[in-house]
Order: sequence, then structure tokens, then C-alpha cells
Amino acid sequence: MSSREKRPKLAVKLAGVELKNPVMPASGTFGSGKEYEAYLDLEKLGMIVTKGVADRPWKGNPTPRVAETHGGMLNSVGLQNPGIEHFLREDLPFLQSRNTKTMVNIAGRSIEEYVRVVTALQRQPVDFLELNISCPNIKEGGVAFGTDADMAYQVTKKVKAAATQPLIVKLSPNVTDIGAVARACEAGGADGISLINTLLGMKIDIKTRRPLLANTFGGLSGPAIKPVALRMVYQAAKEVKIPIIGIGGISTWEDALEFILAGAAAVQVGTANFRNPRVMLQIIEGLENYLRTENIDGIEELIGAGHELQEGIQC
Amino acid sequence: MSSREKRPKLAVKLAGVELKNPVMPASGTFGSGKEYEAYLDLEKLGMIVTKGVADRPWKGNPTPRVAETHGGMLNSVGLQNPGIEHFLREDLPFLQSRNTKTMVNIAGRSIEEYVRVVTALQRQPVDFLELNISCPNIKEGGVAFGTDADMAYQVTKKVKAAATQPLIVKLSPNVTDIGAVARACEAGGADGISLINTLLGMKIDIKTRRPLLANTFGGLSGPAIKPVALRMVYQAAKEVKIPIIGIGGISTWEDALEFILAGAAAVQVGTANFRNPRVMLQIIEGLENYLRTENIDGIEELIGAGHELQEGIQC
Amino acid sequence: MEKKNINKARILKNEALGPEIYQMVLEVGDTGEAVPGQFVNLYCKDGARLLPRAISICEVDRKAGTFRLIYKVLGRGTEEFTQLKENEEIDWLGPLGSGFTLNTEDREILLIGGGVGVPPLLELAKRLTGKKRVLLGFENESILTGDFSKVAAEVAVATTSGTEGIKGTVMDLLEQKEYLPDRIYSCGPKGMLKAVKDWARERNIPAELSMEERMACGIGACLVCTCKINEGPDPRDWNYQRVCKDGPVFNAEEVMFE
Amino acid sequence: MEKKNINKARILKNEALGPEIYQMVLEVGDTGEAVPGQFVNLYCKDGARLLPRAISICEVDRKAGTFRLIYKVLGRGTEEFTQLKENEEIDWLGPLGSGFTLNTEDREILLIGGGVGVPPLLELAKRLTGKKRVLLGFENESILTGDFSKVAAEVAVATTSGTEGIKGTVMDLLEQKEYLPDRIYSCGPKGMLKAVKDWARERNIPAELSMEERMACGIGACLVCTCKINEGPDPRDWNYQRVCKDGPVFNAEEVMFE
Ligand SMILES: Cc1cc2nc3c(=O)[nH]c(=O)nc-3n(C[C@H](O)[C@H](O)[C@H](O)COP(=O)(O)OP(=O)(O)OC[C@H]3O[C@@H](n4cnc5c(N)ncnc54)[C@H](O)[C@@H]3O)c2cc1C
Ligand SMILES: Cc1cc2nc3c(=O)[nH]c(=O)nc-3n(C[C@H](O)[C@H](O)[C@H](O)COP(=O)(O)OP(=O)(O)OC[C@H]3O[C@@H](n4cnc5c(N)ncnc54)[C@H](O)[C@@H]3O)c2cc1C
Ligand SMILES: Cc1cc2nc3c(=O)[nH]c(=O)nc-3n(C[C@H](O)[C@H](O)[C@H](O)COP(=O)(O)O)c2cc1C
Ligand SMILES: Cc1cc2nc3c(=O)[nH]c(=O)nc-3n(C[C@H](O)[C@H](O)[C@H](O)COP(=O)(O)O)c2cc1C
Ligand code: FES
Ligand code: FES
Repeated sequence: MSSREKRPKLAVKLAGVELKNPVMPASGTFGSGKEYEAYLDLEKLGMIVTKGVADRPWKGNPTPRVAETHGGMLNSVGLQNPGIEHFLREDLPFLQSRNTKTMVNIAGRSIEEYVRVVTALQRQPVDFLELNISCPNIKEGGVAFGTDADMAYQVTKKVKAAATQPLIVKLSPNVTDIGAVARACEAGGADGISLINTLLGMKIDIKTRRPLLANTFGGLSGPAIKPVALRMVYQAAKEVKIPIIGIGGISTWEDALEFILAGAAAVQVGTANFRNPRVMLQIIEGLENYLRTENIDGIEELIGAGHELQEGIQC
Repeated sequence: MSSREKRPKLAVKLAGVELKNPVMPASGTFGSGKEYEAYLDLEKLGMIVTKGVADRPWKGNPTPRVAETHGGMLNSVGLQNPGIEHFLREDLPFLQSRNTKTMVNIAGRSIEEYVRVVTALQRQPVDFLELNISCPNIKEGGVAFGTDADMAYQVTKKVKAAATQPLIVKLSPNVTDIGAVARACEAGGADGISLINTLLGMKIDIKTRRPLLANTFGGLSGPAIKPVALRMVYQAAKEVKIPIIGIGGISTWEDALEFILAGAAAVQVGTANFRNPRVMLQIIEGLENYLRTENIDGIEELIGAGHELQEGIQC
Repeated sequence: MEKKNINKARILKNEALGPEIYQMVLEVGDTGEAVPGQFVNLYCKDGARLLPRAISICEVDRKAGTFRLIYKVLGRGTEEFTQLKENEEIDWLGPLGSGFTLNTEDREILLIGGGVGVPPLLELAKRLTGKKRVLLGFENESILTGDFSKVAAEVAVATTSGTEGIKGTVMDLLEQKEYLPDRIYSCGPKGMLKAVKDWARERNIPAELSMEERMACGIGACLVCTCKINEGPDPRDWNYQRVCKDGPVFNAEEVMFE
Repeated sequence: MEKKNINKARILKNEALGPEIYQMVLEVGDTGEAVPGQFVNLYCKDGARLLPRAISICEVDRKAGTFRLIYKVLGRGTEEFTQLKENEEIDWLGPLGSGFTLNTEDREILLIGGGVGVPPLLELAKRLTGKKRVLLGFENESILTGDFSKVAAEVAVATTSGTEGIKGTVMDLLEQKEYLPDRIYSCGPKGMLKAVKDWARERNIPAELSMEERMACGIGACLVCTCKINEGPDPRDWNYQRVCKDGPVFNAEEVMFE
């Protein structure tokens, strides 16, 4: 036998599907991978997560759609996307030609819209569906599905019934009780949850004395939101048994590890890609080195290992 | 007549009381002013806001109570304070000896506790009460008053009945619908609202693989949270007619101006004091210069002037 | 295939050209096939500022492996750049975007630049073979007029303050003579680009415009930097295209100004 | 009264003393009435890092207006400090905190330091008039032993790795001889301070300990930096006191370790 060191295992199982490693892009920050292929080997990622896809093309919001904030950014892209038909015709063949798992992020403004996208994806070569329930539900007066546990339960249940792939529901952080929404998704049949989507924020341009984003509000992402994201993952991990994908401000392997210790089985990297298109590879390497130095056989041992048994109440 | 330039008016009226200017410290970041007197002239501030005071001494949480985050910080002081008697004996005489307005921040874990503090302050030389409803309500199983509109209404109403000073209710941002809580406080008789308190967050120490704060969770403050704070002030300003004090990540006069444009009649500065103990004076100066260069007679003209008439729905 | 990445460039020069206007020369090693109209992303050192600052390539020296950039101090990021000293390093990515088309048949070419939209026209002027007239508009002081003089048949300047050239805008310069170029290239503030588009359309002259939008990724993946592009005969046939990837240069007739 | 503020200090020296250990000499102009045991707050340039880094004053030169500081690279902030070059400036605030009491009657004094708790004991040793024995504990390499030798009667070193001095901790050094000082001063990791407290109490020797806590304001206003201090005969009579203002130096018998 060779005396070579055993390579620590980065692979994780997510709803029965094995990923090479727990690191993947966050939806909307990575297109469908094409643009990043000049920068990194897509096959090294645990999975590829697409931009949100709707049943028809969405034009999105007017510009400016982005504003820099201290340690973060606001975006109001408004889920611009060319629709599911275009996705199946143009993007999916590309993704299929790469040896990697694929998760399609689903956008919609009503349960029917969500169901139409998921139906179109039935039996397509897609490994996971990620249901973005942060969109305002037009029928319910603009309240996002993700901010109401009942609505989250309903949409999860109906979409799950139409899905042939494991369904991950992506939660909005703009809620009083993230645990309640997480439980509702689990009860609705979700195979996993991912969190967090962006925090609702805004910026005012003092020169024009008007909101800087054409859409007034935008979603806050980046390292600034990491403490909130980590707290929500930690809280959700106490509430549900289904796997969790941690998202929010992850820029280093240490950040990724914090989310895993908080209970995430995998992590998504969004805004950090903009500062460094290869950051995900560095995170994967960092995690591997950590396991090696700490003599840990596999990263799955660390999932949720950071929980305190006794917790105080913050005031 | 002299040809000297007219000095722009920084004074603002808050619930009938005139403040020299709209800039004041955020509760808990400024003690009761004593420690900062070596660094700045307290009389230059619009008002002094005290650390939270409860009916009896509170010891607060074990250490570590603080963690640095990207562009922000977490604290879990747990409202350590020596109680209202000590406050009346030691701190109030000091504050009274300075020519400045005073707002006492009130902490409590039940309506009765809040009322006891406010009763002890009746007819004391205090200009405002600021009711911190972000504390978990022990009787209601630890749910914070500030995260439930009904509870916010109840506590506001009962405390207002006992108060002889104008009552500002300080809102928690950890809610789905800040507008609903703001409306509840207005309906309960609040003379104003202040927001935001800290966002609930956490950090995990990857060396120990445990939450870094002894209390597990802490409150996130600093520039990182400014976009969320600004959005909530903007939303609250659409919902209530009572004056608003804007708080959250304010570090420069430009930040302060953004909050005023969003609808704040005054602003509080917290975490920024830690990086620069004189930052509030610089903010006051910056606002005055701005008014002068822009030829604006008084800052009150700008309150709420940044609102769009038509707003999109973020998705 | 070798993968691209954010690289470190050495700063050979970083000096004020005028009030709030700086030039920076970056030694990047391999400039790639940089085309005029393309830009580079510069990144801040301060961790509070995550997003790239897009700066157009003003001149390329392939042999020396350098880019010349001209930037205006607008906010905190460009302010940070002014503090960089010679021999320090800066993170950069590029060249990015599509650039101007270099039509060799054009005989008469009009270049119209405004403010910090002027720099990319210099490398363009150097590469175009036809006869070039250059109209430049500024608020106060002009920049790069000497550089343009070396490669153009004519350089005219307008300033809104009247401190240099005629008092007015490039549109006033356009009125002064009878220009009838084969093609127009333009870069500058939106209002100016719209006026140039209208002027060119009335005369049926093809024009290319370089657009500006706030960016995040700079490589076409995030869709924050879009501008409205007409994609068919019907004005309702428009789509958002990406300034960072599909642009920043677009055909004038396709760009929809609101 | 003149108001205090965060000031700029010029860096006269910033160099590695050993692996991950640096010394920095700051020219601050007026050092104030700096007392050993006090500390300064250093601030990061990177806007992502808001909180101060507390560093003990290792030596003061009032005439030259300088502080000597010794710091260990622990995280991103101290990492940033290592990049600072001579003549650059850094924001600082201080001197802060209470410092050790300088008892002139003590004849035999024991100074016990561990790791980066060692530096503040140097200025203390220089100011105390009695006979000083110094016990220093480290993981690997020692620091400042030469400096202590100049002012102390005895300097003993322990390292946990055994690379220098005896293999073990300062507590092992304490066992080796019969020390019976009039007073003990100690600074270092919590475990060590607790052991020193117990050792001193058994022998009824007064001791002062310098405590460490994470800080935010550094001036006593925010209450994040507290440590449990016994304020009466009953162990339940404790309160949180502020390390930055009431400390960092406390009487050993009052400090409650958990
Ligand atoms: C394709 C392209 C080429 C450009 N070429 C040049 C050039 O050659 N010289 C030059 O001086 N400027 C150029 N600009 C504008 C330049 O990018 C901005 O002035 C600069 O990013 C402002 O950064 P700041 O930190 O000073 O401002 P801040 O307001 O602090 O910037 C905050 C954020 O907004 C973005 N931003 C702010 N203003 C603009 C703007 N006008 N356009 C795009 N993003 C903006 C910044 O990039 C940053 O992400 C170009 C812009 C684009 C899109
Ligand atoms: C009174 C006092 C005196 C000190 N004197 C010295 C000294 O002379 N030499 C020296 O090397 N170190 C000293 N320290 C410890 C020093 O403050 C920390 O090592 C340093 O702040 C770590 O900063 P960082 O950016 O490297 O770590 P990071 O982990 O990036 O820091 C994050 C935050 O946590 C704080 N922090 C992290 N570790 C500590 C710690 N152990 N103690 C206090 N705050 C911490 C930082 O100040 C910062 O606010 C002293 C601490 C105190 C309280
Ligand atoms: C430009 C941009 C576009 C996004 N688009 C989507 C989207 O289409 N669907 C979705 O579920 N989340 C979207 N998000 C949210 C991210 O997937 C992620 O949840 C969020 O940005 C937090 O992660 P980060 O801090 O690592 O960026 C988008 C974020 C950004 C910055
Ligand atoms: C150390 C610390 C202690 C605080 N204590 C209190 C408090 O006693 N009562 C209260 O209402 N808010 C308290 N806060 C919240 C602040 O008043 C303020 O709402 C929050 O920090 C956001 O503002 P900032 O980003 O400017 O710091 C505290 C904040 C900090 C950082
Ligand atoms: S900046 Fe991301 S697509 Fe253009
Ligand atoms: S750090 Fe604020 S009280 Fe000590």
C-alpha cells in the first residue's frame, strides 16, 4: 500500500444526490455558467445553480439596478430572464455537456407560474429544482410567498406535486420567524431548503435626492449580511430535518465552514464571485486543507457541529 | 443690515420639543454621556440618549459580548444596567447639569417592568422616553414585543398612560412587516418611533467550532446594516404621521441626510462612535455645510423629501 | 484553455492631469487583443468596497504591456485610486466588453467625446485609418487635446463654462460646420449620446455609441448593467442587453433612450 | 478642557521580532501620563474592520514622544498592521485603562508574563523600584528577555515546546524555587492568570492581574468588555466591570474566573 495521505472527503449527499463538494454558485450571480467558464473549470464545482427561470421571458427592472453599500451591494435586477423555453433550448444543453450537477432556480408570481416551469422541467436532465419564494405574489397583493408560512406551505406542496426532481425551497430572510417558514416548507414536502435570499434594502442618492435604484428597493447581498444569514441557517437547522444550503456573504473557506458548522450541508457563493471569479475554487481548496490539517475524514462530520446545547436569549 | 450669510437652521421639532440639531447618540453606545465628555462637547448634540434602564439592576450576558463582522459588529451586552434608582441618583444629575435635551431608553421584560421605570421617571427632568421593545418578553415565552404588532400596541398604550414625557417607541428590524408595527405604535399613542434596533445575527468561531458570543446570538449594527435601516425608515414614513428617528449604520453626514430624505426627523449614531468619538460633531457640521451650499434655509424642509411618488415591486 | 482571472498590475504612473482628473499607467504584462472601446475593471483595496470600477482603455502599448487610463474622481473608489503610489499593485480584470468596430473603408470619421467619455476615443483615433475630426466637450478644462492633435485632422473643443474652446457643448460644435462623415463614434454622458444619435439619424449616418452603466460582475453574468436595445422594427421589440458584455459599444439606432 | 481624540501616529519602526510577532514604534507626539498596564487602541485602515485593536504599552519614551508596542498576528487586523511601512500613519487612541499600581514600598516583586501578556510588564519593571524577578512563559520562542535582564534581578523562561528555557509553563517555574514576593504582577492568558491568582491566594500575597477582553469603544461607554469582579465578601456580590476603563488591571482576589 502506498503511504500517501488519504484525501479527505469533500463530497456531500443532498436529498440522496451526491455532490463532489458542497460549494456552488448562488442563483443570479453566475448566469447559467457560460460566462464563468473562461475563469474556472465548472466541473470542479459541487453543482451549478442557474439564474431564476420563469414560464415566460421577464424583462426585469429599469436601471440603475445596482448600488454598492458598505461591505455589500443592492440589486434590483427583477429576475430578468428569457423564460423556460429559451432555457431548455439554449442553456440546458450547455449544462448537460459538462460533467456537473445542475440546479435550476425557479421564479414565478403565482403558484400556476411556478408549476408551469417545473412541469416543463419534468424528466429533463436537471438534478435539483430551487424554488425562489421571495418573489412578490401578484395575486396576493404583492406579499412574497416566502414571508408567510401558510403561503410557503401551499406553494411548496403544489410545486412538489409537479416536480420530478428533488425540490429545494429558497427562503427569504425578510421575516420575523425563519423557523416557522422552514417548518412550513418541510411540511409541504420540500426535500431541502436554501437560505438566505437578499435582505430588502435601499439607498438614496443625495445628489438627486431620490432612491438610487430605479426600483426604489433592492436586495442586499455580500459579506455585510453574513451574520444574519448564519443566524438564520443556525435557527432553521434546529427546526427541520431536511438538508439546508447556506447562503449569504460567503467569501472565504472560513465563511463556508461557519455555515456548515451552523447546519448547512452545502453552501452557495454569490456576490463574492464578482470580486473574484475563482473564489469558489479557493473555498473548495481551503475546506480540503482544513480537513487535512484537522485530520477530519469527511466534511459531512462537521455539518451542524457548531451548535451550542444551551442557548441564551439575546436582548 | 449686515451682509453676512444667514446661518441655515439645523433645529428640528420632535413631538413639540425643539432640538438644536437632529443628531444624537444611539442608546447603549454612549453610556449616559460621561465617558464621551472627554472627547466632545455634549452640549453640541441635539440630544443625549441614555443606555437602556430597567426597574432593577441587570447584569447582562457573559463575555465575549462582541464580535467584529464585515462592516459591522455583533453585541450581546444583554442590557446590563444598574437600574432606575441608580440612574436617578447618579446619571440624571449629571445630565441635568448639561444644557442639552435628554432621552432615557427604557428596558423591560414585561409591561409591568416598563411601566415601573416610566413611573419612576414621572416629572423628572427628562425630555423624552425611548421604549426599547426589542427585548424578549419573558411572560410571552421570549417573543419580543417589537416583533408582534398587537404586543407593540399593548405595551405602547400602557406605557404611554404612565408617561409624563413624550414617548418614542424603538422598533426591532427583525420583522416581516415594519409598517404594521409602526402603525400599531402610532395607534397605541406613541409620540414618535425610532428605528432600527440591531438585526439578529451570529458568528461561529471556527477554532472552537462554537458560537463566538457567549450568548450565541447578538445584535448586528454598523454600516453593514444601513441599507436595511434606511429601507425600513422609508417604509415606516409612508405608514405613520408621527415623527421618526432614523438609526442604523450612520457614520457620515451623507448617511444622516439619506435618513432625513427617507423621512427621519432626527438621527441616532451608534457604532460609528466607536471608530471616531467625535463623529457626531462632524455629521452636524457636514449637514450645516450642505444646507449652506445648497441654499436650504432649514433642515426640516428635507424631511421625507426623498420619496418617489411611484414605486416598483422588488423581486 | 488557460483561464482568465483577476490579476495584479503594477502602477507605473498615477498623477493628476487636472482638477479631479487623473491618469494611470498600468503594467499588466499581457494586454491581450485589447480593442478601443473596451474597458478594464479596477478593484478597491478597501474591503468595504466590493464592486469593480470600470475604466475605459485610453491607450494600449502591446509591446510594453501597458494600458493608459484616465479617470475622474467621482466617489470613494476613485478617491482611493488617487492614493496609489508608483510601483504599488492594483487588482484588475480585462480587457472587457465589445469595443468599437474598426471599419477600414470609412474615409471621413467624426469622433465625439464628452468628459471622461473622451479617453476611449484616443486609442480608437489611433487605429482608424480614415480622416478623423474630433469634437470634445468638457465642463471646464479639456484633456487629451494634444494627444488627439497628433492623430486627427481636426480637434475642436467646447466647454460649458467657456474656459476653453467655444462656450457650449459638442452639439454646438456640430452646428458650426457642415459635417458629413461616413461614420460617427461617440462616448460621453447619456444626454450627449442621445443628441448624437438623433443628429446622426436625421442625416442617416451610421453611429456607434459607448454606453455607461453601473456594474457588478463585469463579465455578463449578473444582469445589473443592462441597457434597452431595440431588436426589431417595432419599438416594442426591445430587450435589455448587457453593457459589460454585449456593449459597452452599441449601434446608435438600436439604443433606446428613455 | 482640551478634548481627546483619535490621532494619527507616525510609524517609526514596524518589524518582525519572531514568527508572527512584531514590534512597532509609534511617534505620537504627546504620550500623556502613560502608566504601565495601560494600552492603546489601534484602528485598521480597511473600512470592513471597524473595531479597535487593543495593544498594551510595552515601553514609553516621553521625551521622544514614542510608544513601543509588541503585537502578535492573530487575525485580519493585526495582519493588516504588519503591512504598514515606516513613516506611514496609523490612527490611535490612548493611553487607555487603569494600569498597574506602582507601590514603592515593595522590596521583592514577582512579574509573571505569558505570551503577548509579557510586553506591558517591561515598562512596569522599569518603573518599579524593588527587586524584580521575572517569569516568562511562551509556546516556542521567547521575546524581550534581553530587555528584562537589564532591569530585573532574575529572568526565567519556560516554553511549552521546550525550545527555550524549561519545558513547561510559568507555573512550573514557580515550583522550581521558593518565591515569596511582596507583590505579584501578572499578564497573560486567562488560564495562567487563574493559576497565578490561586497560587498567590494560598500564600496570601497581593497580586494584580491584567485582563483581556474584546472591546468596541475602549473608553467605558458600551459595556461589551466586562469581566466578573467580586465586590463584597459574598461570592454572589459580583458585578461586571469594564476591562477598558475599570481595568485592564484588577486585584487578583476580586477577579472571578469561571
Ligand atoms: C464601460 C465604462 C467605461 C468607463 N470608463 C471610464 C473612464 O475611462 N474614466 C472615468 O473616469 N470613468 C469611466 N467610467 C465611469 C466609472 O466607472 C465611474 O466613474 C466609477 O466607477 C465611479 O467609482 P467611484 O468609486 O468613484 O464612485 P462611487 O459612487 O463610490 O461608486 C459606487 C459604485 O457605483 C459605480 N458607479 C458610480 N458611478 C458610476 C458611473 N458613472 N458609471 C458606472 N459605474 C458607476 C461604481 O463602479 C461602484 O460600483 C466608465 C464606466 C463604464 C461603465
Ligand atoms: C487590554 C489589552 C491589551 C492587549 N495587549 C496586547 C499586546 O500588547 N500585544 C498583542 O499582541 N495583543 C494584545 N492584546 C490582544 C489584541 O488586542 C488582539 O490580539 C487583537 O485585537 C487581535 O486582532 P486581530 O485583528 O488580529 O484579530 P481578529 O480576530 O480579526 O479581531 C476581530 C476583533 O476581535 C478582537 N479580538 C480578537 N482577539 C482578541 C483578543 N485576544 N483580545 C482582545 N480582543 C480581541 C479584535 O480587537 C477585533 O475587534 C491585548 C488585548 C487587550 C484587551
Ligand atoms: C445580481 C443578483 C441576482 C440574483 N438573482 C437571483 C435569482 O434569480 N434567484 C434567486 O433565488 N436569488 C437571486 N439572487 C440572490 C442570491 O442567489 C443570494 O441568495 C444572495 O445574493 C445572498 O448571497 P451572497 O451574499 O453570497 O450574494 C441574486 C443576487 C444577486 C446579487
Ligand atoms: C454595544 C451596543 C449596545 C446597545 N444597547 C442598546 C440599548 O441599551 N437599548 C437600545 O434600545 N438599543 C441598544 N443598542 C442598539 C443601538 O442603539 C442602535 O439601535 C443600533 O446599534 C443600530 O445603530 P448603529 O448601526 O448606528 O450602531 C445597542 C447597540 C450596541 C452596538
Ligand atoms: S455587470 Fe454583470 S452582467 Fe454586466
Ligand atoms: S469597550 Fe466599551 S466599555 Fe469597554
